[in-house]
Amino acid sequence: MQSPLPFFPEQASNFAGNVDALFLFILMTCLFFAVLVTVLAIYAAFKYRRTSPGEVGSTVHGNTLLEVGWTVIPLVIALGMFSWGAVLYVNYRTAPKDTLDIYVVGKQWMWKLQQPNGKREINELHVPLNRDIKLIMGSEDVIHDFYVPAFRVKMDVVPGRYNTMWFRPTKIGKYHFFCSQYCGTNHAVMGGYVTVMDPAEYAAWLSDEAGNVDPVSAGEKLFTQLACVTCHIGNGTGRAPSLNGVYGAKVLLSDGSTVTADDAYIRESILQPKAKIVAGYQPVMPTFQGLVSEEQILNLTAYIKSLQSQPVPAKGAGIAPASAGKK
Amino acid sequence: MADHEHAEHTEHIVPPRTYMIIIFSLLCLTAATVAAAYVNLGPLNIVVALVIATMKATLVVLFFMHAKYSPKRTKLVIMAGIFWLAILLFMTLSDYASRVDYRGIRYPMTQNIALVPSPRA
Amino acid sequence: MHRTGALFGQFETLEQQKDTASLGMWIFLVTEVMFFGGIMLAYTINRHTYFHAFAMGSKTLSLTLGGTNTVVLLASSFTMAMGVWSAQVGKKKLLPVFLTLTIVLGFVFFGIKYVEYAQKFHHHLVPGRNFDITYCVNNPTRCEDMSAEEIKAERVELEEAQAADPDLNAHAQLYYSAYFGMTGLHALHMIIGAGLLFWLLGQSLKGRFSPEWNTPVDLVGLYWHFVDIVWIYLFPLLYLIDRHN
Amino acid sequence: MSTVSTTMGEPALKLPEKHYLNASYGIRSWLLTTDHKRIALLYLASVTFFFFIGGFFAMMIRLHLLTPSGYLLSADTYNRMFTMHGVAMIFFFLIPSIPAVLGNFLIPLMIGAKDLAFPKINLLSWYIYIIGGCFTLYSMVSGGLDTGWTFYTPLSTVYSNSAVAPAVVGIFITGFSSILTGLNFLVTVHTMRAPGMTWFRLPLFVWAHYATSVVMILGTPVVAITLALAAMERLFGLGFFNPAMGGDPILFQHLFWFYSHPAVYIMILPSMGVISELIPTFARKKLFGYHFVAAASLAIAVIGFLVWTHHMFLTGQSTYAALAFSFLTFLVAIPSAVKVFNWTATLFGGSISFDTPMLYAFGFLGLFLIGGLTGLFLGCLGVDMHVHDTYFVVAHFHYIMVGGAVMGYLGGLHFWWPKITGRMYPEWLARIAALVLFVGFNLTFFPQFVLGYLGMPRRYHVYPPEFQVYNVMSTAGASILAVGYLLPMIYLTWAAFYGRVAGNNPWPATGLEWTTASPPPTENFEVTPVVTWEAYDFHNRPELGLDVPGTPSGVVAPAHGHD
Repeated sequence: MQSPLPFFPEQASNFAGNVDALFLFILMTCLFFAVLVTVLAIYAAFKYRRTSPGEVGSTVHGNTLLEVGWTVIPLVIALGMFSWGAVLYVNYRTAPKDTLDIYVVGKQWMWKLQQPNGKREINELHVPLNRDIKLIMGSEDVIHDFYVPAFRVKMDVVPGRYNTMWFRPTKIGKYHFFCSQYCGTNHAVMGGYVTVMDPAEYAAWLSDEAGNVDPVSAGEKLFTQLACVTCHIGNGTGRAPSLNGVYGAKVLLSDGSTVTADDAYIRESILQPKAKIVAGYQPVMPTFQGLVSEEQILNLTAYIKSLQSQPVPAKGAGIAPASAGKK
Repeated sequence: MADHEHAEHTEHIVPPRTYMIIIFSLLCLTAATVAAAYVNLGPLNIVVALVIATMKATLVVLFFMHAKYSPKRTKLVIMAGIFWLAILLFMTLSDYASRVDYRGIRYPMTQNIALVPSPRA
Repeated sequence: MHRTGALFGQFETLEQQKDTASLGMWIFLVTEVMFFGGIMLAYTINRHTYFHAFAMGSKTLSLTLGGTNTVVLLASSFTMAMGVWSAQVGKKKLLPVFLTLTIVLGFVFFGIKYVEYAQKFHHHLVPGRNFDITYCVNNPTRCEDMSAEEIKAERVELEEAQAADPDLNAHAQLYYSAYFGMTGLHALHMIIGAGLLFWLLGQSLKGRFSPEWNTPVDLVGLYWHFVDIVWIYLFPLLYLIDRHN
Repeated sequence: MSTVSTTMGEPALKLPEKHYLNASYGIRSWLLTTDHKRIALLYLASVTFFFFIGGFFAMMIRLHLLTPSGYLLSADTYNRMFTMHGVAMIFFFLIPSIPAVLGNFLIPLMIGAKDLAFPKINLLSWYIYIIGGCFTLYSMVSGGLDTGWTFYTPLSTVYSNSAVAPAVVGIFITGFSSILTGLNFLVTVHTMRAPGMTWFRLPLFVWAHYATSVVMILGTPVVAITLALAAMERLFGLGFFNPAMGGDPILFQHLFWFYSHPAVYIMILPSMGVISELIPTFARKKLFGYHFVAAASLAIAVIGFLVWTHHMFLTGQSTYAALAFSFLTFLVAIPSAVKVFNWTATLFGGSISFDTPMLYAFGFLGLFLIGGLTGLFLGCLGVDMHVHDTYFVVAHFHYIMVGGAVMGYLGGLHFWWPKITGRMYPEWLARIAALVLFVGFNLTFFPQFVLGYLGMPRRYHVYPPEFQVYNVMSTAGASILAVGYLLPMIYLTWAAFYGRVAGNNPWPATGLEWTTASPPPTENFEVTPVVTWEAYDFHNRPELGLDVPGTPSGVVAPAHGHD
């Protein structure tokens, strides 16, 4: 999809083209001055290099006209850059009238989003093409920042107040969004995808009730909703073991014994997490007794089962090595 | 040495009489500020309080601290301090004074927070 | 660097030395202005935002104690100025007297401040888990230092404030944070000043200061007056927010 | 190593018999010294220590980011690494580096004074720095620090589980060291100048430090109170910014950046001062537009205080305030541009040599150019929407602070090393190190501009795989850079003891500091010098032994010509 050395991210919103154009304008102006100074300096360095040890330079030491010139000309250019940027920014900070409002809540370390009809998503945002979208954002704890590089927009999400941002997606596709204000341990994994859909598809998606989804995706959703994902990170860097490939495998416990990760073990681990602790991990997981229904446990199990095919990280998986001591 | 312009400056000794007049004025101004606080002047209360406080501070700086008799350079330092304090206060306040959120509500923007449908529920 | 009499080695003349010291002190005082400026800014914004909470907090302070402290501090500034004068004109007996007076007045200030702080702790008015702006109104027996009228007046004020700001208990903590932060930092400066005064007193008793060389007295005087100025602002900002209701 | 031996059959130079280094011996004579030159060396040792601590953290960060899912460090460890890298480098290396080492050593020498105005306060400032440093080191070993060097609330005051309090206290304390240094410089420049040393005869190094000191004394107290307030929130549960009590976390950012933006100028202005010394010396020509460069330093110091919310364009500050601050940000770019133009113009008509300090000056020019110009992208509201809080910012400020400040610092160290130690460093090794640094630096940080524009946010311990190629480049560059920093440390230390004796004025240069012995005596000058010449005037200084056209030429070769 992308060249091996990409330079620009995709342009997928009304702002993207403008920001890129302004960026290129400043880039070209700066390049001009940078090349000018560099060429002059290199030229002077060779032209006026010292030829004898006692040589001195000329007595020229200033030129007021030159000084005024190189103060005023950059000033004028700088004000040009300022004005263009200001117009773009004011446009960005002033949302148009008829927007589709989506509420966004950031918390350590996940995004909760809510469509106008109440449909909720976690770390996923679906928006229709060519519609002005306004995000109304709040934070439950620290400062976060909602950033979509393909849209060229971001805005901090500050506790105690509501910040807004707007954009109009102009290209169908799936784009990364990130948290770009440092917010603690898992700042880097606090992101997801914006899916820009055809309006008709979006309408269909919006009215699609959560009830008739398959257990795997329901489980996946729960897995994020219950914040399991913040500790059970796929690549094994979390506070809890990665669940990739764990289903059906043998797990090494902290007392040295092993156990097969079957449905019963997963159920027990959700409801009584402290009963069997995986070797090398702290008993930090809270119990979900009373918080999840039996149906939800089934969905979660189905999801964990689906991770069987995922690559097992070298470290942090909790799966017993073939040679692990059997009791 | 450097800055010869100050070399001829000789120490000015403020007589005790001046100090007595100043302390008396300071005490009067203190009484005035307390009295003013009991009068309802609306938003002007804080203005009056600050004006009186500034008058008191000026008296202390000029006479107790001898700034009135100090070289120009000292006065420059004082003015620089006041100027930078003003930068800090007023430029920051300019943000707060002009902050408006998407509902047209000014800072602190937490009013009527319940109007926003909470996705947390 | 060697010292020749009162002249330190890096200087050429006493005049230059005195000039330098005084400039240094004034620049230091400017940094102090900026230091207090930061907390003043936080105070200004929070007070503007939560005026009712700040007004309520201000009313729980004792104007008598605060006013007395203002007078005490102004008086100490006066005695300090007189101390500087004594040094300048060479009244070697008078200087220790004025310095002692200044120290005594400083300690009177600390004493009154202590009474005020203790009262705030007693009344659950220190920000944190136990903070309760309604504590005295709800537990009049526990606030035995307040008369029935005072409690009654506070109840009225509290009801008005709560009507204006339903989240009063949270916002009032901002007031008390500003109160403890500002008066605490001010007191810290006073403690440093008192330490310097003790040192000056010791030196003056040894007769170290003369009309030719009294720079330390002058500089400590400048510092002490600055601390006074801070209080000149703190007093109306903390004690006199909304007294007329 | 010592291939650069005395040439042309000159008699070998000797160190003066008595100088500040051998004036007295023993640990007490160093720890209780009030000699600004010795205090400068104490600072040199301590900032170097913190530089290598910060450098170690930087290497860990770069190694970790070699792969998208970063197997080297856990998330928490990574966050501690980048935070402590920032804290060590900014508060304990960059801010004190040039002022407290070179400034401390040179300002009295340059203005013809016996010492700074307040020698004891100078020593005190070093002790304060060390105490603050100990607190911060304690926080690093007792749980680390994971708030980012910016300490944004409420993460730092309420949510972080790391040792925030000791670090904040440490930085608070160190701030006073910076204040005292600035105060000392200001007063010294005002009252301690030698006869004839008028304001407009001052070297631009002194002007730059004057401007820096203004920033130090006016800005540092604000960050001190800000951190004090944050510490009160964290330790005593008071509330100033805490949103749970209705406070505004953005207020913390206002107060923090009121200092921390001008702090960037604390780091870069002294470096500009060094460059303003190097270029005239190695071009043997008066600096072009002396008055304008001096005024530019002051303008940067003043306007630099009016731009701080450009770090906060996307925090939800008011649109109007953002416009005003963006406008002022573009204004502050102008004096920097004026300086660059004047430096370049100085080269024309000069007699340019390529000694190591000059290579650093050229390096500075190139890197500062890129760093400064990329600041325009960030100051521009429309582009900042996209690149704010991405690697673009990281690349930009490293170009300014490492490319600018550190290149200037190293250039200055090489230039004045013969004055500080009396001995010359190995020239060719130094030139190679300068080139290695330049290449390594660009390879490390240039790819980060691209990463930033592609949208990689800062402070990520894992990242999407499409960003990997640039991260690999950056890490490769960082390893070259590490070599580039180790080399000068090794050969400068070696040269301090075994280098060739340099003589009083080996370059030759025009400053007052070069008229005294190398190393200088404790009182700096045998007799108080009287200044009769303008700064950087090579033509009316016969004692430099240069071939000035129109005067009887070539009397003697320069005091110690090499190359």
